[in-house]
Amino acid sequence: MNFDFTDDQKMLKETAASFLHEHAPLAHCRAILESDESYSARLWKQIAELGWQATAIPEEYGAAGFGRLELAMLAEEVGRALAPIPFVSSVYLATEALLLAGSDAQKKRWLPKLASGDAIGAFALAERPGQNGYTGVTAALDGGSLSGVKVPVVDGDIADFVVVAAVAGDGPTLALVELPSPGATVTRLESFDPSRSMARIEFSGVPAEPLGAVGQGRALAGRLLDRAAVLLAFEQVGAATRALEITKQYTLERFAFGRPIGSFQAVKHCLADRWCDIEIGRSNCYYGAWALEHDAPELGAAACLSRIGASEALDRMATDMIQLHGGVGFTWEFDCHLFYRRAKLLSTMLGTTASWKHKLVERVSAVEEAA
Amino acid sequence: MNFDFTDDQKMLKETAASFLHEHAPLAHCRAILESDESYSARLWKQIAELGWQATAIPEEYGAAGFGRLELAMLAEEVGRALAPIPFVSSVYLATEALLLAGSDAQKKRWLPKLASGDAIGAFALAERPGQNGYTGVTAALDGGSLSGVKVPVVDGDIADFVVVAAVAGDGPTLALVELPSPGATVTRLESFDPSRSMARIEFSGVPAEPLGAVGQGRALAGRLLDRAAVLLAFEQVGAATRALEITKQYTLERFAFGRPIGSFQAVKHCLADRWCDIEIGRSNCYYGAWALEHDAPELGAAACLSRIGASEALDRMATDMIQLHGGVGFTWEFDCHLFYRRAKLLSTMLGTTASWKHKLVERVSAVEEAA
Amino acid sequence: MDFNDTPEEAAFRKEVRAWLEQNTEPKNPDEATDESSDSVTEDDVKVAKAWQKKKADAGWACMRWPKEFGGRGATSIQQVIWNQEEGKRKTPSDIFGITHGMCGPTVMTHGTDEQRKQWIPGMLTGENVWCQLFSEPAAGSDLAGLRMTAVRDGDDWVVNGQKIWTTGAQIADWGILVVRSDPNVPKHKGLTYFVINMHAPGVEVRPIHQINGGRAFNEVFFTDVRIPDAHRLDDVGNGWRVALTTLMNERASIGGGGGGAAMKDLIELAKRIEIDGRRAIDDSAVKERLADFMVRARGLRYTGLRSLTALSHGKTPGPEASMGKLVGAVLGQDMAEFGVELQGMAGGAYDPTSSEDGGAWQARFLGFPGLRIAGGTDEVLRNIIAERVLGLPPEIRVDKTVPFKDIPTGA
Amino acid sequence: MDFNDTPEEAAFRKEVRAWLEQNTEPKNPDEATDESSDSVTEDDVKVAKAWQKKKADAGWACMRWPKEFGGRGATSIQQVIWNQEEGKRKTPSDIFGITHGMCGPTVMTHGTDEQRKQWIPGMLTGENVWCQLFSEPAAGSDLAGLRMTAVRDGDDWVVNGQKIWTTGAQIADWGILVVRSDPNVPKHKGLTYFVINMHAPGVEVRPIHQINGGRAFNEVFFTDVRIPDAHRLDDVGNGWRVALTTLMNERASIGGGGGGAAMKDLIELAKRIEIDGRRAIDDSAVKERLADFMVRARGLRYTGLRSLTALSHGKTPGPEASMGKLVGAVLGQDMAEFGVELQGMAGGAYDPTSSEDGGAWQARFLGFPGLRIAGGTDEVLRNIIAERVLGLPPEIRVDKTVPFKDIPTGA
Repeated sequence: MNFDFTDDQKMLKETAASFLHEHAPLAHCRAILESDESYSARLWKQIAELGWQATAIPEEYGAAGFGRLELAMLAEEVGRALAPIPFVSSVYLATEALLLAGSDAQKKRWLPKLASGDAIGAFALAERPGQNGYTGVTAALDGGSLSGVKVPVVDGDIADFVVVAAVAGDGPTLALVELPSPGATVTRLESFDPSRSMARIEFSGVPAEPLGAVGQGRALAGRLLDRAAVLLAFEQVGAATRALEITKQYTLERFAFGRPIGSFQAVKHCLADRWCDIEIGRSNCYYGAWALEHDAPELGAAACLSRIGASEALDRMATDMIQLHGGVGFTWEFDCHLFYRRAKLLSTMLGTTASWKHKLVERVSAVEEAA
Repeated sequence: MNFDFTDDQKMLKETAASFLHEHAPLAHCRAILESDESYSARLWKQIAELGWQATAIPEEYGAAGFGRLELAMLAEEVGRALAPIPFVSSVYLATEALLLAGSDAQKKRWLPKLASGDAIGAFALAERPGQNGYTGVTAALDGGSLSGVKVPVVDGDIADFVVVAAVAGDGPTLALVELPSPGATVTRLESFDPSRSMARIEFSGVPAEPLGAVGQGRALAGRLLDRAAVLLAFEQVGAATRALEITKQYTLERFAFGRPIGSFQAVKHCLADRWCDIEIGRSNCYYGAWALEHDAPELGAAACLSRIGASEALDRMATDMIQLHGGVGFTWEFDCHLFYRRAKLLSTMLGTTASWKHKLVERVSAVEEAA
Repeated sequence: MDFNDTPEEAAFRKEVRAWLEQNTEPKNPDEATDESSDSVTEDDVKVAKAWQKKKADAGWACMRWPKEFGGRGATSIQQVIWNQEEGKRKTPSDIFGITHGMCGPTVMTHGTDEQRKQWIPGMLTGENVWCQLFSEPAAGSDLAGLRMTAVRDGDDWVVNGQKIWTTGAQIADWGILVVRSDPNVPKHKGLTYFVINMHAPGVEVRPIHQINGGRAFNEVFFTDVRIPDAHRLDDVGNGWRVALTTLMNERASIGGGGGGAAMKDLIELAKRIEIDGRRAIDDSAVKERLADFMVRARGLRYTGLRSLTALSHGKTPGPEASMGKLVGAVLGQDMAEFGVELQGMAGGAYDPTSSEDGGAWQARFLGFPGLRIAGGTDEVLRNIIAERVLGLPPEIRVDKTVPFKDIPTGA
Repeated sequence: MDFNDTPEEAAFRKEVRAWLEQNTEPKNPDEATDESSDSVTEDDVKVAKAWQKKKADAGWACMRWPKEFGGRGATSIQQVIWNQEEGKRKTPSDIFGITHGMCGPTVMTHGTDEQRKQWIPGMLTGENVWCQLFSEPAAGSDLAGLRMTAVRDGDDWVVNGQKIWTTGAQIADWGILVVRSDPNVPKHKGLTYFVINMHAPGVEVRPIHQINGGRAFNEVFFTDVRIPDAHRLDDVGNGWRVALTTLMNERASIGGGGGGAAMKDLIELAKRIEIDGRRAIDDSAVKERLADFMVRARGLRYTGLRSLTALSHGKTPGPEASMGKLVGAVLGQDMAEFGVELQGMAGGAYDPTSSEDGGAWQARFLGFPGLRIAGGTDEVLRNIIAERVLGLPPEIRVDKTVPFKDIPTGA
């Protein structure tokens, strides 16, 4: 029994933590949020130098050749820092899509650039509010040409290429599109969390090639979302843990009625519940990481468990963070809203918690593998 | 604006409260629960003398000719007392069924006896676990003869007649069946709340006549359940209020760490939330009572609102009642389990809270009458 | 039990309607209610003051106030009828809520005759807008822990310190102010209550930037501001008692939030959004969430009607206001969050061009956390309900009997 | 990160399995787990004692105990491996949980050499069953508020009073007991800890009738029961410190509840039940409830695996046990309630002939309220997590420094 990360993996995590502590304090997230910048190009470059984007990319593409467990450790720290970078889009989604389904040529073309941080990739699925998966996709891939509108595409305004969920003659098919491209119109959208950008992309006969087998787009997108969900869940757990720490500290320092507010049961019990949520989420994430690393048949269920546990832990923690800070928690100057915004962006961007709950039961009930 | 009961109605309620305080303390509920008796025949007779069963029956059938508002006031007190009597089955269901759909002959035959408490009626819908409405009914009414199995039928073991949800050649049809009858086999079942009895009834070609129009059974049952739901909701609010009072008193008297446990925020906030639930439930019940009394088009939605609000208020209060009593709350000798049992019996017997939530949204969304 | 006016109420409503129809336009029912409570412009203030003057001239201003103060000694239900009818008309934004709801009653109850004469008429006619200066950075839920000081200097008091969360400070002419005049006695005993001229030298108002971008509240800084002793309300050291008078009215006036208009919008949204090719509203989990919201929203509405009935019968409503605020604010946040979630993967966008209802759900989701705090946090309200409604014992207090300066502050 | 044994663990597991396969039958996997924890019969006791003797003779009993006390100085992970393997076999019901989990370690830590020699061997070989006599009617969550008295009389102590919630008192030969030996000092200082012979005159055991019909707990009454001073553990007045040793082990041993077997049953139920002609499990609201349960149940299971890993690495697990108990008991009650509700209008029946799974969901729904209280209420566990894990300050205490007899009791 070894249901834990190795000492090396933990060391990597600690190194990442110190780096981000120094180079990406919450003030950095805030700076991007308050600026017109879509992301922190400086931080993106710095972590590229550390090889973070390359973590799960095989050595043959000039990368580190670590695995998903190492990536999960980094994800947790990226989450803790609310790092204003396209890590989810480029690393968990675009890179994984290429690893999962890319042709040799596609891999050779993009993986080295992704590994070095010179290219940013994104994943474009949704076309209208309400979507949580492939159903509803109408973007058409026809003879190497893509038409349709994708909205919102997280990090779409800064992406060098996009993996697009489309429909070809033979059925759902993922398409790879380079940006900028003639016929592709990218419009930046307001984001609920302006430290993470998003765009509307209109494709009008844009050159595109299939990524993975034609007709297999739905299945591939499903697998891709599962993989990204596990890694993103570590980000969420990281962010929730940080929010809990900040809130706890505040309740120790804030006095009312002659005592720290952290001595009132209403506050204590709330934080105890949030701690339980986070630990439940974290433990499910460990299972997700195990399934991801081993590409185990349990990954389908494990991804759901990680995603649901982590999304709920962070959504609740971010909400209670404001509440337990009282009035100042509602001010722009305090960091609570950074967490509140990020929480909702993350818990919706790969599909809502409810949609993952549906998936979980459908999958578990299908394999009769229940408790 | 007069969104309240009249002074006369409140007076009736107070009189009922004193009567039940004297004649139906919780010990009486417990006595029936611990005995082999299905209900308190003594209490049933006493309230018949006071005319309670006759409250909403018109004067022409020898009854009081009050209305549903008076009945709602009594229901709240019956709920407070956890009275071990078939009030729901006989008064809200069987009597209302006759008033709603009975022929002159049926009314003349049964209403006077119902009014005097000499007859007990019941309503039989479910045939198997999972049912919350007419769907799934297979009991067949064919040429004056009924066949099928109904389980569970609350108060079915003590009923003099049963209104049975059945299917005739022309569609869903309610049937009126007298008990005992040749071919009707009544078997008492264990109840989750043994102070309220239930039975399995097997009908094998039992003489039966339609109640209301043939083919209209589903619509009639729906209207009947709505009417009963409002009245039962008052019972639930009454029981929840009593449970809150008892629990509050306990937390004032029980000391731990040198102070009453009711001074701890965990306890105070829990009880404050339950009080809010109950008041939300009560206010929705008022609306239900108004709609019921005026047979308003809003009754469909109002019944759902009353039912949901009251069921949730009592279910939660009964659960927290045990929790806040601590260890003794889990002992047979304390009254907490009387509330816990009754709560679950009541919140399932007309269909679960979830099923009423579905109905509410379907109805509101159908009439575009939303907020 | 019915929803109709009594004959007297109906007659009064008719009279109100007639006047309003002559003096206002009807409101467009489809117009979205602005729940972001953003700051008002100078023009808004002018228009609002003119409308108040017009009402005062016609005898409709502050109707419940006694006739001697310019009111008409109306009943509570009459005031409610006025509000209902005025609410149906297009009228300027209300900037006098605090002036009339809190400041007026406090001056009337605790002021001298002279003070009443000085200030009440200007409130009534809309000449002056007032604000309430109570909360401080270190005194929120624990209001009596406030630290801003007042020191006697001849016929004046000199006040120094800071207030926060002051609605309308930037447009106010006068303010009601509680300060610590004696730190050597227990906290509730060392407070004194003043009326302060917001245009006095040394008063500086800075808007607070909220997480939802709004600036409805202010910080107010006081540097050696002089207040004549004649502007003190009630005795020195009696400030807490006066403040309670003010607070009694506050929570009632902040009220519900949540329900109403948003419920209708949410149902519409659930009809419009498709989940896997089906309308969201046909999904049973969506139904259960919507039903839960409806039960709470309607429960609050009918609780309000029960209060109205009590008013109509001349009774004082009970502690429902605390429940309305507690349940309503949480409900509003829950509904907003659900409105965001219904949008699925697009929930994280907050763009007028791509988000449903122009981003209104995201806006509400950013706004409601504030409503769960302003005017009493959830936790304070649960304490109030537990103690005042249910009669449970207060918290153990370590700060009630020691001199204020000795109370632990963590600093 | 993998779920496999290390080579050493695998070797040990093989050894364990070999012995168990020789000495026991495999368990029928479909056999329902009895969660009602009802009382055991005299025959059960005999069989359980014989099984314990057999294990002891083969060197498998109390493996983690030091060799000097008859154990084998095994690691924690070895004990877990034993438990896992034993759990797969058909074995007598475990009546020694408290004996070995709490009483043994306490005697070992605080007993004299003589006391250890007197009591430890009988625990190990199954000759004696022990029980724990701590809680009192007026001392539950506030255990240190206990009132049962001990008065010195020559070489004996005379104890009087009542204990409650004593599991297994009716079958116990010995008990560990905390009593108040001095009411004139603060509550935590006036306690003394004894070992008591449950067959001594004056000890009377009465089963407690639970709301679910079970009788797993007892009240124990003591009337002038004499305990030799030689049976005192540790110093007079040092009882609280000894009790803490015992308690440290209790919460871990009560553990999760909730998840596991019931989850599988609930999914099966949702597949079997039809809602409006469709399988319940195809209803999205049902899915969301089930998924919520799964996330909690699995989260607890994987938290357990993380603890096991820590054990396997020779570390002491953290405060996960409190979380397991808190989350697990609430989860169990939620799942039970949902199992009842899935049955719709039939939920209120509790009859083996008509209820799903023979009424098991109703039975669980009646049983879990007890699990949310026994071994620390939800509220106590949240305090423990807040204080010991998060480092938040303890409650303000009014009872820590005054003499016990002066603490308010409400009586």
